[in-house]
Amino acid sequence: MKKLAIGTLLARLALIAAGLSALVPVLWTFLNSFKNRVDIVSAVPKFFFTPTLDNYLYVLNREAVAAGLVNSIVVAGAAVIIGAVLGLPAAYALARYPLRWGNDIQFFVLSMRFLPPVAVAIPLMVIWLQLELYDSRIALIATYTLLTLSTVIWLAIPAFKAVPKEVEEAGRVDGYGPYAIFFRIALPIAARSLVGAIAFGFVLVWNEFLIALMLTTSEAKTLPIVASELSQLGRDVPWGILNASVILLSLPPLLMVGVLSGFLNAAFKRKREAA
Amino acid sequence: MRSHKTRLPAVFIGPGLLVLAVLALVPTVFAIAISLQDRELGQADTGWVWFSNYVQLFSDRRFLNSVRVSLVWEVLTVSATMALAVLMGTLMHRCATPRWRQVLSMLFIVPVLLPRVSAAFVWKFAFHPLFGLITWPYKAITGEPLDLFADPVLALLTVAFVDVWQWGLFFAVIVLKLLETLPPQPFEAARLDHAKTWEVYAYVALPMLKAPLISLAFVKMVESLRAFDLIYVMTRGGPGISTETLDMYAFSQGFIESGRISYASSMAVLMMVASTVAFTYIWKWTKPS
Amino acid sequence: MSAITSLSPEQKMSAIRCHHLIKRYGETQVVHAFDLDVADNEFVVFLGPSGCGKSTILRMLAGLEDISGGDLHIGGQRVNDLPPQERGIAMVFQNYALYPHMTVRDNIAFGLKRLKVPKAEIDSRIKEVSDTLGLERYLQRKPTELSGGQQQRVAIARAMIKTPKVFLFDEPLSNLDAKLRNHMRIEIAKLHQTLKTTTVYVTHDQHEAMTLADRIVLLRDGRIEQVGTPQEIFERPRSAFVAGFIGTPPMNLREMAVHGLDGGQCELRGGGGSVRVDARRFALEGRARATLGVRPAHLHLETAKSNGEGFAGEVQLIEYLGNEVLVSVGQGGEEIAVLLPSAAGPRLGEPLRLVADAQQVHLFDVATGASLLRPDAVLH
Amino acid sequence: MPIPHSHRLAGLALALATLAPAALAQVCKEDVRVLSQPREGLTLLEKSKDEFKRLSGASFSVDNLNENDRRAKSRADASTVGKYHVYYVDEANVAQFVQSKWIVPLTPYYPASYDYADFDAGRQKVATFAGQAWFAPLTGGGDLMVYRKDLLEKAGIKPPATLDEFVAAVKKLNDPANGVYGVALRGQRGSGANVWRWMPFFRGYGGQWFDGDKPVFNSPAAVKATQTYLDLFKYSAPGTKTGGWDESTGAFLAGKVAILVESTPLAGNALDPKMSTVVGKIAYAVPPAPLTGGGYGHGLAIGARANKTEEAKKCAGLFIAWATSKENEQRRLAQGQFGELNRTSVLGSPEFAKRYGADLGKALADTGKVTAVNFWQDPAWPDLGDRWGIILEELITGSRTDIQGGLDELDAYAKQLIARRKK
Repeated sequence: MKKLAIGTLLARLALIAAGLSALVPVLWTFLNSFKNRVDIVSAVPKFFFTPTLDNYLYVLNREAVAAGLVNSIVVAGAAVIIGAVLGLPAAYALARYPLRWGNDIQFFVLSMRFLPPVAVAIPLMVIWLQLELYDSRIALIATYTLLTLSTVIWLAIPAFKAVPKEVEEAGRVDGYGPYAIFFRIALPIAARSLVGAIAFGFVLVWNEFLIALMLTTSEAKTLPIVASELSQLGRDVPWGILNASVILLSLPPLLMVGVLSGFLNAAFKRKREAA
Repeated sequence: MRSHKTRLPAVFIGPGLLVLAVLALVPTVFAIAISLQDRELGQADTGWVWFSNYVQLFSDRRFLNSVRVSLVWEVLTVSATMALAVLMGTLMHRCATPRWRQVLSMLFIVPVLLPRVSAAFVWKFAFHPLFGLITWPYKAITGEPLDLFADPVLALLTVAFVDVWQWGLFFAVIVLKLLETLPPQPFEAARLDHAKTWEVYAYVALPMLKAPLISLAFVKMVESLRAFDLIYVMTRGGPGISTETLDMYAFSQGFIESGRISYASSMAVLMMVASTVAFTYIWKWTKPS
Repeated sequence: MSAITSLSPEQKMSAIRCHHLIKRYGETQVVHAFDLDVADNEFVVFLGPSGCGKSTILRMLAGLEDISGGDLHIGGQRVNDLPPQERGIAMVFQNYALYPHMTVRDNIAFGLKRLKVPKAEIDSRIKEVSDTLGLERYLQRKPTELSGGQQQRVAIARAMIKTPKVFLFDEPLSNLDAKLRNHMRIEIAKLHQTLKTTTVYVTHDQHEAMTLADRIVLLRDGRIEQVGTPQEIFERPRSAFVAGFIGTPPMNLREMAVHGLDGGQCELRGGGGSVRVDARRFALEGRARATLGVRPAHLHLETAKSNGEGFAGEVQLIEYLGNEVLVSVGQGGEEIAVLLPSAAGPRLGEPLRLVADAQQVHLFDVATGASLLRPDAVLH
Repeated sequence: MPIPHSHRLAGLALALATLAPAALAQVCKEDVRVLSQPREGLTLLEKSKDEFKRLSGASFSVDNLNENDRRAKSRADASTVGKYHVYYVDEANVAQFVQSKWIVPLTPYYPASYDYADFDAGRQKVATFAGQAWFAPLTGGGDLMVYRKDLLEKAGIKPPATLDEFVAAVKKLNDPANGVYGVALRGQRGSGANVWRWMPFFRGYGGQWFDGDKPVFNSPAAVKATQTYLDLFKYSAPGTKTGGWDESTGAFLAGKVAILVESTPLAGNALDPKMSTVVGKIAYAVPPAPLTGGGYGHGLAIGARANKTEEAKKCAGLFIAWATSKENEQRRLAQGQFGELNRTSVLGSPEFAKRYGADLGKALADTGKVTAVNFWQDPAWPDLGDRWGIILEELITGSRTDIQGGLDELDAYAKQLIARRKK
């Protein structure tokens, strides 16, 4: 009994350590974002200091950051909306209607994820240059639609499959056509999971780096690019500012922790009930 | 199952599939075409050189190195992620109360949601030889700064650590949820058979989860292809070329060092072919149905 | 069936006629030339083991499944190609199939809204229906906040409110616990008495079928095995399959050799037992073997006058049922079940001799399972 | 892009409000977009945005990237869409930018009143290619040997005048136990990083890059230079193996390095108490013989693609002139931004002498004599230099040891470069 208790204790310590590892670096960055440079560049890490909002004020007033923020919101928002508008109906049809090529289409959608981003970005760069759309939000939105669309379809299929078929049949008996059933029954019932799927798509695009790096130079730069540019400043690295912009960049995805953790719970609860 | 032929599937799938196909196939065709030319950024004149880029690749030391680094990276991150996920997931399942599971699950999702750029920066700063939180104890004890990024092997391990930190903890949550879907009876039966706790997991629980765990590993294999962000921010492929993966080298050739986008594209095409073939094969193999 | 003559022409419009209905999935045929007439006001139950095609046929009636062949008429109109809403049917699903994102009121009103029924009328009909089913208090709740029985009532309300020509029930009670199931079954029966709407009801539970049905359609592997009133099905099973499927505890079936005796009698022998039957009741001409069917209730302990016939064996198992015990009596690997009064108090291992009530035995063809009972034979 | 637009409106409003310099205020129609690397002088400029707005009618915004990224990004931008009006170019890529027609000659658009001739002659030389001036310098210079007087005296060592003496001094002064390292070098990859510090050895030992189109750098001089450089790295401060200018000078300014050869701005930084902990303990001299000084110059040039009209080019020219004007250099001097002073009128001013003393002036004058163009003056130089930078980084961090093999590889790469160009 005693041995078991020690084992449990060690296991709990390991879990707590892992939990802290998830949190502490982020918190540390958060703390640093309120520090003056002297407090960051110190030989011994400082936990107590006089906080300052200067870093945030600087970052938010900086045109590049503000422009990056606007670009990120517009680009990620538009790509997610297009992905959802095109992807949710497609996912529904794939989930509900037995199609001859259904499995192949699903695999094709999944295989979008196999494409290395470099392999997509290089030709797209040439294409957008020829269309004179290089370094524009439109080009980035179109490119990101590839990501959001495939992600939304892939994650929404199981969500639609989880809607009881009989409920839709009840809708048919109640006199509704296939489109009305999608909009008035399947969509609202699956809404909660679908929000999770869409949120995943958003996080994916918001965090995307390589494609944005290759398809923008100035006007359409997204926030990750701006942040990475700040982080690569060799000379007199503006650490405080950098920490602040990293926090700013990470905030929207982190706000979705709740949504996504709910999505996971729902996804596995389904499985449990099905089992 | 539908008594009345509806055009809904075509109407619903058509546009999305068309957009996907255009967005995926056009660049693919272009990528192949570009790789057969000798395009360089800023040079208007291009001609067809057919397979000369590909031939050149195989005598390019950096290309061969980057293939090796990419393979090492795949194996390292996938296996370490799965090991961490199974370990942490099992520990949570065995030793944590439901409330703690909830809290830890929330915490463990945080790293994967962080933009990779942020994660890379956060850890790069934590590992900074002079101001880092992690390297500080070493510095305080030995008096020497610890520069992990100056050592070829340590640099790769450090970047891989960040990747495993992001995905391993996230997968641990999924492993936990999977364990929670298992019926309790086999656990109870094994315990009645006097199996030790770890034996229950090793011989009963995890084998029951074989299929979803393989799927998880598959997802990680696909995601490990996206090492670029971490490496770009943390090491730029250095020191030397010891952390230069394929995508990093392709990007370098296309954008950082020279503007040889055709050469870069030939690498990208090889990478695309290799990953598509490999993943299609693995996918069909793991999903026999 | 003669009863329908007294109904008004409008009500007569709700008869169902299935002519050679066929269902195919690709190469496999799951329903084979299904023929059935359901009269107006009739309560018909489709009964059969799972996979017999009963739900498929119901869904074909509803318009949820394509009809691969044959004709389906509802109310005199051929409806093969009509969508569900134009067939004048309403359906209650096994797992209720309530719209989880709507309140109970909206669930019930959803179909009427589609029909653009004026709001005032919707409200009055909801009131009426919810009064009938005792749902007034729950109208503003979501289905997930209701118990299983309440959800089932909502599902019935949703069907009722459309005043359909035909009610279709797809195993509506199988998700409920035993007590609630009894209760709801009685409610459905009462509802039918009040509304008199033509009803087709699918179940795998013979008890539901026997208690609810005007007629039972017993299905097996996509074919009709027997159609008849519950009594007909129980007393005159057309096949060994029907005989074995209907009745609890199930009928004993045993293959035996046929030996002709004097005086219009036959003796069946086999497995260390024998029974004498009236040869005139059965079509036994030229048969060497037949399958004997005898219900456990139609066996009794040997008495003085039972001249040597019967089944001997030892008590292998006793199941206590209350007033009665179900006793398995066996010899040489073959067992026969018998219901005995608890008071008889048999003990394990005790040797017994059982005699069948000759008027109650059934004989079936060994190969086809068809009943050998002559149609004119009198039953007791 | 709503932001520049709103600024444009703001600029317009401001111009209307002040009315006075209305004639000049028409020069710029839109904000000037600058791609640069961090320069204190440019950061200081941002405080004077209003002044530029009054002058030109528009504002400006600067995107900063570190040196390697700035080079990569400016080339990527210039060769594709060219969205930046002003590029920060340097001695190493000016040839590439000129030949690719990514920038236009500066002189026609540089208002005469700003007096281009006032810039240091050496820097003008670096900014000139094919007989024309292409950029206005922001920084530049050569190398200085900077050392800790106190440490050398304590050890009884004369300031080394030759490379042999330098190596000996470094070995002797190296004392990690007390937190002092002999030297600080640059290990980080890049034609402007490790290669930059390596080149004085290479050229000092007599190495040459090319003979016409034929690469000749694969020579004993290169091997010897590399060997010496690697040997010295044993005594280099921690963090410099993958570090560049910041790490190397940072270690010196923190008092951890005894002696080093670095670009001239270090001298000024070492005198600045805001940055330096070794003020008053240092001295300067010319780099030990036979090291040559790495002559360099960085500055602002007019982008060809973003400035489609003559007017736009004039606007960019005005910005460059204003940014490198005498007034702004004086502001930098007042802030102690020694490294970013380029005008003779400022370098020779009494304020400069008062602030930095006569020593520094003399050292700068002396080192001017050994300052040389160490790199290969060719558009393909960044490509070749960066390739060598990677190989050198591998040698320094120990992931490869074969110097000759590295040079052979570079030789093969150079031949490819030449072959591609001939095509």
